[in-house]
Amino acid sequence: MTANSPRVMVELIKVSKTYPPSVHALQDVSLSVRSGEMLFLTGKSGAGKTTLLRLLCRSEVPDKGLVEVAGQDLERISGSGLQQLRRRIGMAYQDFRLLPRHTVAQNIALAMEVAYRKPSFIRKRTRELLERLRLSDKYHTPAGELSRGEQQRIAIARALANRPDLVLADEPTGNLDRETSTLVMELFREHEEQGATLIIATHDRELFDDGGHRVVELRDGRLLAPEDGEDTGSGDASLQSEEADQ
Amino acid sequence: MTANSPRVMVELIKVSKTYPPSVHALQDVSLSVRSGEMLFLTGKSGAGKTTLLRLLCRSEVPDKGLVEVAGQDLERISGSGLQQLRRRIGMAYQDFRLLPRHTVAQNIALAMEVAYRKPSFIRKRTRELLERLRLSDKYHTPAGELSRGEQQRIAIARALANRPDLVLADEPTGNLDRETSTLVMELFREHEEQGATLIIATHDRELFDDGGHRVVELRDGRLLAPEDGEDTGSGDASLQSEEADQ
Amino acid sequence: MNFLRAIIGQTLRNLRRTWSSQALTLLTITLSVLIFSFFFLIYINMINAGRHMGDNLRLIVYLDEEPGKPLQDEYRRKILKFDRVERIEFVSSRQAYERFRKQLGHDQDVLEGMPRNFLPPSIEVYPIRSLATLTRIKRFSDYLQTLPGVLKVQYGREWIDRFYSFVKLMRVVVILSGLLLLLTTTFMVAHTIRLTLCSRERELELLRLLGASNQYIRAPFFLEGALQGLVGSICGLAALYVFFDWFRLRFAGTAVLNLFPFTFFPIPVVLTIITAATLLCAGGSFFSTRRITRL
Amino acid sequence: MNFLRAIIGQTLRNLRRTWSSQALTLLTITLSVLIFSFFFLIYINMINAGRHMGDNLRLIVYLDEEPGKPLQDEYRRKILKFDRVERIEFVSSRQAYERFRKQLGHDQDVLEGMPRNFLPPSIEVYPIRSLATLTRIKRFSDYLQTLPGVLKVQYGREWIDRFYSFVKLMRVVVILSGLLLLLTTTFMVAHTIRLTLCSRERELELLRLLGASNQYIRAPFFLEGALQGLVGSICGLAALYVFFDWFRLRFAGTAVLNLFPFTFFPIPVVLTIITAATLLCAGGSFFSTRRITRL
Ligand SMILES: Nc1ncnc2c1ncn2[C@@H]1O[C@H](COP(=O)(O)OP(=O)(O)OP(=O)(O)O)[C@@H](O)[C@H]1O
Ligand SMILES: Nc1ncnc2c1ncn2[C@@H]1O[C@H](COP(=O)(O)OP(=O)(O)OP(=O)(O)O)[C@@H](O)[C@H]1O
Ligand SMILES: [Mg+2]
Ligand SMILES: [Mg+2]
Repeated sequence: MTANSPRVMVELIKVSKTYPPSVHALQDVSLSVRSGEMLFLTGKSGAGKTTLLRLLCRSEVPDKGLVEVAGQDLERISGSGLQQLRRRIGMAYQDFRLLPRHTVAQNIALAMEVAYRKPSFIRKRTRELLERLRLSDKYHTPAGELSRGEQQRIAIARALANRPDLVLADEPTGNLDRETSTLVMELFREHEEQGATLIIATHDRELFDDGGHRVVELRDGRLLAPEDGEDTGSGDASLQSEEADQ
Repeated sequence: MTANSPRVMVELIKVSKTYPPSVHALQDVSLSVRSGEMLFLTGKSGAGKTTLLRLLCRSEVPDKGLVEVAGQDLERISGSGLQQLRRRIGMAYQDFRLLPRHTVAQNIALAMEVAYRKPSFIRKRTRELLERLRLSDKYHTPAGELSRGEQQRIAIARALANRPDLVLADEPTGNLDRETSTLVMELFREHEEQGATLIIATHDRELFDDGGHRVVELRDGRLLAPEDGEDTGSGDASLQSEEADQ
Repeated sequence: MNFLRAIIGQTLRNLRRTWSSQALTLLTITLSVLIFSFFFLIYINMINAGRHMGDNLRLIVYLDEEPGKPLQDEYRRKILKFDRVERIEFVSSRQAYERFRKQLGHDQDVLEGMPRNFLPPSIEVYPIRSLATLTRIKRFSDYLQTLPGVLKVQYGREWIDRFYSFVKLMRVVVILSGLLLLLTTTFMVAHTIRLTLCSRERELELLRLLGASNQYIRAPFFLEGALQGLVGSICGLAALYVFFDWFRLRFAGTAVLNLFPFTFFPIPVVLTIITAATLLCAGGSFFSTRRITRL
Repeated sequence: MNFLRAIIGQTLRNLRRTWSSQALTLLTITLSVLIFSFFFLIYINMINAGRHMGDNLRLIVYLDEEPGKPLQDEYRRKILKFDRVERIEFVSSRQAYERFRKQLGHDQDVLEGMPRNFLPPSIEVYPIRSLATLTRIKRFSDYLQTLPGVLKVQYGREWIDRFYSFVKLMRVVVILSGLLLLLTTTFMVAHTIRLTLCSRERELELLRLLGASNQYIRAPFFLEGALQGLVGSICGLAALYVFFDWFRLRFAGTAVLNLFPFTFFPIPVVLTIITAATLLCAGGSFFSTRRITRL
C-alpha cells in the first residue's frame, strides 16, 4: 500500500506509547496516510486518538516505533527542522489552546506570524476565515470571552490559517451544532481539494457517514481491522480490547 | 403553566443579559421548569445556552428580569443563603473546570467536602460514580492527565456527586462517543427518577430525539416558540434571528 | 466535627501539594524577618553605643574659689532645679592638678616647681545621656554661667556637635535603609501572595461555585499564614542569632567591642517579633482572600 | 525585514498587554538597583571617610639631637627603604614647643619660664593611608626604632586599633547587609521571572507548537529584559541621587560633613552600573527562556 501511493504524508510503523505508570495509550499502531487524503480517526473516549495526533506534531514522543511526517523521521529531526515542519502542520486541539487575553484576530494571526508572513496577508486571511466561520463580528473580542463553540471555530481557523500541508483536527465539532459543523466540514473539504492532507479525530459518525473517505478506528490503543481494506491494525485488536474493558 | 405545576424549581421572567460592549446574550427570556423535570436546551453555537445556565447558579447576574431557583430570588439572596443553594445545584461546566493537579477522586470529592459530608460517604459515592462512568482505574490519576472525554465524565460525576436537587449539564456529551453518552444519559435519568430537576444544554439531537422530554431552543438569545405548548418565548424570535444571521 | 476535619484536612493537603511555593513563601518571610531584625539590632546597638560614648559628656564649671559643704549643697540644688542630671562632682584645685599631671604623661616634668593649686576648683556636671539632653546643652551651659562664683563653663562643644551629627546621620541612614527594606519586604510579600492566589485562583473560584462557605475557603489560608509566620520568624531570628554570635566571636577582644557593647534582643522583644510576624502573616493571607469570598 | 517587524511588533504588544506585570518587574529592578547602589555608596563614602580620618595617622620618631641636612636625607632614604610613605616631616625642638603651647590652650601660662628647647626634635612619618598600612604599622614602628639616634617611636596605637577595628566592623556590617540584600534581590528577580514565565507559559508552549523559531520566541524576551534593565537602573540611580541630594542638604554645615566628605558616584561608575543592569536583565530573561526552547 505504502509503495503504491504517489506520496506518503504520514507513516506510522508499529508505534507504541505508554504513559507512566502503565497507561497503554497506543500499542503497535501502523498507519500510512497518502498526501492529499482526508482520513477520519474514530474510537471510544480514551482510545488514544489525541495521543496519535500528538505524536504526529511531536508534542509527544513514542516509546517504540517509527513516526514519519512528510518523509522526515520525527525522532531524528533537528530543532530548526522540527520548527519548519510544524509550520506546515496545522493542529486544532481538542482543548483549543487559545490565548484567552488575546483577541480572536491575534490568536489566528499567531500561526502566520511565526512563519513570518506579511501583515497584509495575515489580515486578509484572518478576515476570510472569520467570514467563513460566521465570526466576523468577534474580530476584536478576547478569545476568553467567547462561547465554547465559538472558541472551537477559532481553534480550527488557526489550524487552517497558514494553509498547512497537514491538518490535524481533534474532535473539531464537539461543541458545534449541525449547521456550524457543516461550515467547518466545507472548509476542510476545500483544503483537501487544494491538496492538503487531513486527519480528523472524531466520534461524530455524521461527519464521515456520507462520504467516501477512509475511516480508521482505535480501540484501547490498537487500530481495528480497517473498513476499506487497509493493511494496518493487528488481527486480535478487538479481543484485546474486550479484555481491557473488564 | 407555572401555577399548575406542583412545585417550580426554576423560574425565569423576562431575563436579559448583555455582555459589554453590546453582545445580547439573552433577551427577554421567560422559562419555568418544574421540580423533577428533565429539560433539554438547544440552540446554535453562541445562542446563549451557557449564559442561561450561568445565571441559574449566579456565576453571572442578569441585567434585567427575575431569576428564581428553588423559590429564592437570586438577586436578593444572602451570602450564606447562596452558598447553601449552590450546594443543592450541581453544574457540569462546558469547559469542565477540573483542578488538573488534583486526582480524579479529589476532584469529585470537592463537591461533597464543601457540604461537610463524612469521609466514608465521600469515598463510597466517588467509587460508585467512577464505576458507573467506567473510570474506576483512573481513581488516583491527576485530572490533567486524562483524555478530554474522560475529563468530561469527571465533570459530570462531580456535578452529580452531592445528589443535587438541580443538575445543570452544559454540553455533557460533546467529547463522548455514542456508547459513553448512553452511560451518562442513564445516570441522568436515574437522578431524574430520584426527583432531581435536570437542565441539559446540548446540540446533540440524539440525546433528546427519543424521549418525551421537553426541549426548548434558544436562537440569538431569545427562546423560540416552544415545541410542546410552553408559554415562554416571543413570537418574533425566529425573525429576529434571521436578521442577526446576516 | 466534620467542619474541623475538613478544614485541617484541606490545609494539610494544600501544604503537601504546593510545598514548593510554600517553601518560597517561608523563605520570603524568613528573609524579611531577618532583614528587619538585623537593622533593628544595629539600631538598638547604635543607640547603646551612643549612651556609652556619652560617658565622656560633662560640663565643667570653673569656680573662683573652693566651695564649702553648704555652698556645694546650694550649687547642687540650683543645678537640679534646671534639669535632672546623672551626677555632680566637685573637683578641688588639688585634684585638678593631679589629673592634669596624669594627662601630660611623659611630659609631666614641665610641671615641676609649679604651685599645686594653680588650677581653679570646678564642678563637673554629667547630664543624663540622651539625645534630648544634647540638644539642650547650650542652654544648660548658659544657665550654669549665671550661677554666683562661676568663672567659666566649659564643655566639649566640638565633640558634642560631632557626636550629635553622627548620631543624626546614622539615624537617617538606618531609617532610610529601613524604609527601603520595608518597601522591598512589603513588595516581596505582596508578590508572594499574588503568586499563591494566582496559582490557586481557579481552585478558589471553583470552591465558590460549589457553594463552599467562607470559613471553609478562608480558614486554611489563615492556618497556613499563621504557620508560615511562626516558622519563618523563628528561622529568621535564629539565623540572625547565628550571625550575631559569629560576629561577636570575630570581634572578641578588639577595641570595637569596648566601644560598642553588642547585645542581642532581650527575650520579650524576641517573643514580640515572633508574635507580630505570626499575626501579620495570618492576617495578611486571611485578608488577601477577601476578594475571593465576594464572588 | 519580516522577522524584525514581527519581533518588534510582538515585543510592543507584549509590553502593552502585560503592562501591570511589567510595571512590577520594573519596580523590582528599580528597587534592586536602588538598594545595591545605596549600600555601595555608603561603602565608598565610608572608605573615603577612613582615608580622611587617616590624616591623623603618623608615627613620631623622637631623636636625641637636631639632625642636619645630610642626616635628614639619610633618614629619609632609610625610611623610604622600608616602605612607601606619604610624607616625612622634620620637627625641630622649637617647632615642637610652639605646638605644645598651642595644645595647652588657656593653660599655656604654665610654660612660662621653661627653656624653648626642652622638647626633643622629631621626625613625623605619615604612612600611606590604607588598611594594609595599618596592619603593618607595628612592624614599621619597630623598624624605625632601630635607626641610629632614635630615642623613641610613638604612634596613636590605641586610636589606630580602634579605628582599624571600626573599619573592619563597618566592613563586616556592609558586607553582611550586602549579602542579605543580594539574596533578597536575586530572590525577587527570580520570583518575578517565575511569575512572568508562569503567566506566559501557555503562550510560549503554543508558539513552540506552532513552529516558532527560537529567535522569534526569545528575541522579545531579550528586548524586554534589556529595556527593563535600562529604565529600571536609571530610575534606581535617579532615586538614589534624589536621596543623596536631600541628605547633603539636610546635613549641610554640620560637623558630620567635615568628617565624611560625601560624594556621589563618578559618571563612569554610574554608566557601569546601568550597563551591568541592562546586560544582566537582558541575559537573565534570555536565559530563563532556555527551558522553553527545548520543548
Ligand atoms: N464573558 C463573556 N464576555 C463577553 N461575551 C460573552 C461572554 N460569554 C459569552 N459571551 C457571548 O455571549 C454569547 C452567548 O454565549 P454562550 O456561551 O451563552 O453561548 P452558547 O449557547 O453556550 O454557545 P456554545 O454552544 O458555543 O457553547 C456569545 O456570542 C458569546 O460570544
Ligand atoms: N498526559 C497523560 N498522562 C497520562 N495518561 C494520559 C495522558 N494523556 C492521555 N492519557 C491516557 O491515555 C489514554 C488515551 O488518551 P487520549 O487522550 O489519546 O484519548 P482519546 O482517544 O483522545 O480520548 P477522548 O475521545 O476522550 O479525547 C487515556 O486513557 C488517557 O487517560
Ligand atoms: Mg482526545
Ligand atoms: Mg456554551
